[in-house]
Amino acid sequence: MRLDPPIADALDKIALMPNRIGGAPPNVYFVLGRPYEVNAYNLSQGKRLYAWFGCKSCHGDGRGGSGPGFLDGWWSYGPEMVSIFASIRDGRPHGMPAFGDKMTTDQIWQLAGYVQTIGSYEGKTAAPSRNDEKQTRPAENRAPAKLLFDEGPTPVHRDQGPTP
Amino acid sequence: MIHLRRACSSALLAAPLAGCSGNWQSALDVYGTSAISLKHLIILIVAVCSLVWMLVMVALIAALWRSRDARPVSPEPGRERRLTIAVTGAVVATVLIISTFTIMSFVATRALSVAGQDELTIRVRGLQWWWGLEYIGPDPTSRFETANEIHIPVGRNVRLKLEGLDVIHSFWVPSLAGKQDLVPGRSNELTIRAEHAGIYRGQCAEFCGMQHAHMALLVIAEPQADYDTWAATQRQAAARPTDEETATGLQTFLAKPCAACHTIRGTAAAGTTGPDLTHVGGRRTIAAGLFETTRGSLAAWTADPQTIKPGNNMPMVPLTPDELRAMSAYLASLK
Amino acid sequence: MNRPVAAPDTRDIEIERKRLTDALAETWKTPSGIWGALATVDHKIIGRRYIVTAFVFLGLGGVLAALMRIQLAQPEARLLGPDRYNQIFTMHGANMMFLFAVPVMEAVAVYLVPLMVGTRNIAFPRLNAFSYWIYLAGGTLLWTAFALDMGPDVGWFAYVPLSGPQYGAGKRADIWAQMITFTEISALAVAVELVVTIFKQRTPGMTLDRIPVFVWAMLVTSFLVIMAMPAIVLASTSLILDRLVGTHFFNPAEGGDVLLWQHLFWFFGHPEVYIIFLPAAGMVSTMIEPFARRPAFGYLGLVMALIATGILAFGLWVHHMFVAGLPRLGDSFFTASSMAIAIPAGIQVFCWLATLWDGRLVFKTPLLFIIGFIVTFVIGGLTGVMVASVPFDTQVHDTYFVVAHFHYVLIGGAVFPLLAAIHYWFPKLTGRMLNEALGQWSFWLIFVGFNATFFPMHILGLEGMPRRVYTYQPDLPWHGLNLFISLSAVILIAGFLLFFINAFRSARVGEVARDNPWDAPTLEWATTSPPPSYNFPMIPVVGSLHPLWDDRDSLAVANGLRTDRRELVVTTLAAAEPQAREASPRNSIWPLWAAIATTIMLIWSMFSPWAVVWGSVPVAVALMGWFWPKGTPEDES
Amino acid sequence: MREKIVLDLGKLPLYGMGTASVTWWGTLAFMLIEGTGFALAIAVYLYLMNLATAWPINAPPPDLLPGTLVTLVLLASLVPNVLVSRWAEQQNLRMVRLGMVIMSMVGIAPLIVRIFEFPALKVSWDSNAYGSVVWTLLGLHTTHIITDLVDTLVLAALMFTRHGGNPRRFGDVQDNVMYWNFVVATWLPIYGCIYWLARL
Repeated sequence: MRLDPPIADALDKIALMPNRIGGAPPNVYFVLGRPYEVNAYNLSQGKRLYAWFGCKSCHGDGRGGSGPGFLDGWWSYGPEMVSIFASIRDGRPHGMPAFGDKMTTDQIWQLAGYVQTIGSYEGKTAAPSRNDEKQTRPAENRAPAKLLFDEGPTPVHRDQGPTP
Repeated sequence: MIHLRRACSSALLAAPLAGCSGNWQSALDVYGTSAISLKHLIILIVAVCSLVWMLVMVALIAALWRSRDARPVSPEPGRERRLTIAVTGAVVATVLIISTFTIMSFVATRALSVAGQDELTIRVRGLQWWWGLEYIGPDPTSRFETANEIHIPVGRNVRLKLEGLDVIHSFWVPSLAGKQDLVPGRSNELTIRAEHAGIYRGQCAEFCGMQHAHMALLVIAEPQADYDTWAATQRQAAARPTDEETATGLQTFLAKPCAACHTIRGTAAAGTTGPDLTHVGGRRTIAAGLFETTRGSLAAWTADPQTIKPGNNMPMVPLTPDELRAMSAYLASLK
Repeated sequence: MNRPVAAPDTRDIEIERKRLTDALAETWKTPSGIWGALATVDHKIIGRRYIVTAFVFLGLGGVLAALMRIQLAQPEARLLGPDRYNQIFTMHGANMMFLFAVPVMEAVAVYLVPLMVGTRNIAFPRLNAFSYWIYLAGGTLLWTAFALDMGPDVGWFAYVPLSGPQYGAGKRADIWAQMITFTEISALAVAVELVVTIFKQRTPGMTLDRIPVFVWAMLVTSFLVIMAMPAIVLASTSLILDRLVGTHFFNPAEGGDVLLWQHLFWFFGHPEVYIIFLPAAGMVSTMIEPFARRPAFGYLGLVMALIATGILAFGLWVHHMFVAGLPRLGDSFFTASSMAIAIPAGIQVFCWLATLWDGRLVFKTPLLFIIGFIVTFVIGGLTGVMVASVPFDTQVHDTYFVVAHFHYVLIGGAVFPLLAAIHYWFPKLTGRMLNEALGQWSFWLIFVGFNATFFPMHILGLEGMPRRVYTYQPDLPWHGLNLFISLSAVILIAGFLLFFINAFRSARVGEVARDNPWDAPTLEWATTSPPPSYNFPMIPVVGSLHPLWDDRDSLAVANGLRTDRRELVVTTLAAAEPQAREASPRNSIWPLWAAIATTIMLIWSMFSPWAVVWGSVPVAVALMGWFWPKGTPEDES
Repeated sequence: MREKIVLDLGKLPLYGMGTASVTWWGTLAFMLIEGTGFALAIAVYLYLMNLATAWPINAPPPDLLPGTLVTLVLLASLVPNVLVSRWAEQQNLRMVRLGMVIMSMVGIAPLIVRIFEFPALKVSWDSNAYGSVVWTLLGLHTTHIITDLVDTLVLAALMFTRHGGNPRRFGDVQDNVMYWNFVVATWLPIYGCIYWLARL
């Protein structure tokens, strides 16, 4: 719940490739045991942040809108956590704003973990289940990407498939 | 103190018990119309029940005392008959008391709804772990938002529209009225009415997760004129920074993640996830009743909310000491 | 069919005593060694196991309670964080209700009911073995999860939406729900066994009006289990479905309802209280006889009160929801029914008082606990009447007043009689007496400690302290009483420790017990302490409610049962006239396999719905192994 | 304590049938448990229906055909079922063997139709609470058909072994018959709920 400031600082220092796609998270991320991918609390907090920070207005429930969707196996910048983290923190061309000044490092990681989970083809044990609201698609723990877009355009970007 | 309380409680009597309390969150220290009548009911029922218990104890002690002499044991018809009569009598008395209680309770239930016209309506939203308040007036301009501190005029009926926005919470200000749950998907209402001016503390009474223990609110009952002044202030936008420090504070607030979750009317901060901070400096407490509002407590809270209230939804935002100083000065100035 | 009709020499007619008991012992024995222990279906061994396990869970739950009291002894203490505290109070409640209180009552019944009705084993003994393994698996699951920081943190009644898919992250709520499934399977199994044992295996002559009150209480309790547990099955299943596959039972946005959970939970949850209390009341009615040295006054009234409580128990669940915003008129109906249940409770209390009044009392530890029970249970009952009143309840609901109330009912009303029962039946369980001096010490410590711990909580509740808070602020006037309570809890804990020490010590070196050390009137005292594997060398025949008091020199028995197969008498429902010499199953390892297969299926099903499909295959295989005839004499007809 | 013999049980039969059998009572107790479960599930259906402004929620009423077909098959199955019970009472091994084979097939038939019943609900379990409750009701009942079918199959196999001639097995067959009657009986209110209440 409370990330010590030095750890938060360290978690902020991701190593991105020059094209800002892919890279490596800081070592501390692995030391902590990839908490933003496997910890159910972080993922469910990520889901709340997804709603609170208005991600829905562009990305909908994950199927996209004015922004790209996450369920179709098409990751514009790759499915790695660092890429998603960088997209949220620094923004991306064509309209993705930077959230680095609106969210803390901890929150960005939580949100990144959740976003990656939406597009996952395998339901994670720790993934959140449905919300108490109108149902638009199967919840993340049931791997909606697999249910909804199994025959989607995956082959085109096989190298950037949904499972990191 | 402890001995005094024990002495009061040991007799299971409500009357001395009431004398022992004297705090601002108690079902026995009452200043609201329905809480007052509830206290009468509580005292009555507790008194009758205490009497019943004592009678049973007298019978028990007498039975134990009696048994010390050695008598023949085989049951004989005459004794069995007398016992039957005694037991039947006790059962009949039980039935009578129970029926009386049921009728009393039924009558008191009807009295729970405060009579008369509602004069003020407030939407109370329960969230993990704070209270969102929206005063609804006759016209849109008179509505305003605040959090965790309800001001009401003394002697007026105030209707609370209770909405649970995430999980179930329960609105309970014992000195004013009994509790009522805020249930997601259902709309409950509660009418309260303070007979005396005062500050009444309340607390969420339905387990709602990690920080259920720190989800308090204050109800401040004040004379109509004071209430009107307060409401007029609340409708206004936030005070503008008056000096350099508070101006820096506002800038920091807007530049940092703070503004993404909090609204300060009159500035660019328009987040809706956290409490409205337009007049946070004028509220008596922060963090849902956790601290008295001072510049120091505001700074402490902003600096490390997760240590103070673990699990709450406010993240720890890295701030330099200067930023923290400026921001707490600014927030404290939002009267 | 496959064998010749039983030759007369295999029956217990006119054979020498030693040969009879040797033959019976050979037929009914539990082989020594681990395999024998795992395969046994002896109700006494399983009952003892059940009791010991339940008391282990009591101890563990007590540790949790102690942790909570340390945390609450002072305001804003930092011993436990909110996350850990929430797990602890949830674990305490769930553990005490599902792993201690209900199982321990059924455990005592598993041990005693067959003895009290004079039969040789419980009905469906393999189901009995299965139910124990399932219970053990459920308890292990819960505590393992807690040790891994995955313990449920949603309260023992796990209200949605907090326990639902959106707010209950991770598997914590699923662990709770599935632990419920384990305990309800085991409770339902035991309930079926008890109902059938009491209906069909009563000894010849034990007509309905000659059934000991404890047995009556277990009959009513078993029906409560049968009628109430399906509600929680349905509730926990729909919760898991909501969480796992996205159903919408509790989602208001899609036509579900949050209060549906509360209705289902309390439709089970209120009878649950009587599932715990009725056996205790039955124990008191039965134990009071030897200590008052007269029959319990008002047998018919006592039995009718039990039945009336059982029926009324289903009409009160809404009194847990008085502040949820249901229509007030409906609430008033439930006020009336909740108040009405005080009447059968009153009848029993008055009958016990009349018995004590007229009796010649023997002040031994069990009687002390019975007296302590009357003192405290009446308080719990009266506060129950208080919270049954809607307006009263709006002030005390979900406060420490309610915490005090239900501890008075559950500890005062059920644990005190249970402790009396352990002291009373200990010789029958172990063959040794509990130490009387230590017993009296532990009674006084527990009685004083309990009242000093829980009585002040009434006041705290009225002073506005809500329950389930992990701390409270220093400016609230609660710290004095809280400190007092925490200190008093030390006395209570000391009392329980003394009881445990006494039990351990006496089980090994206690005074050896005679068959009937209390001069009690019921059948379990007609056999040795502890009873042999076949319970009775010859089946007793009873002609009254107090067979051992009618004739203190001799016991009427029946003969004609075979000694070479496990055989017991089936009698008619009301008149208890012999109908058949039915076989009772032999030891079998299959119940254990079935329990393991079921455990795998249930735990797996927290993670994938397909577990129900694939996981049920091994369960089916195990059940086939269980029921497939093995050609033993028991299969003859 | 001295024992005095007052009763001789030696002449009693070695097992009991019907109400003299503990298994019969046990089956009855389990039926009571499951019956309560069904009743509560139906109560949940009615509760949700009562709350909803329109019922079914966002879905057409289910197709009548598969459900009605299942109902007819189940009702028809009562005839061989009752016959098996009668043969079992007469301890007629040949006919019981035949009857158990028939009942095994009769048990499979509704399951095959049931496969088409789920899509005929025209709503998914995760669409809304209506979908959740009808799927649960149908699933719950399907579990019972499967359970009894497995029991019937095992018992049918058992009848062809050396254990088949044991009169105990006839008692088991009768309990199985009773349970199948229960499975059919519980279906009727569920059928009424799912198919007809949704059309009111």
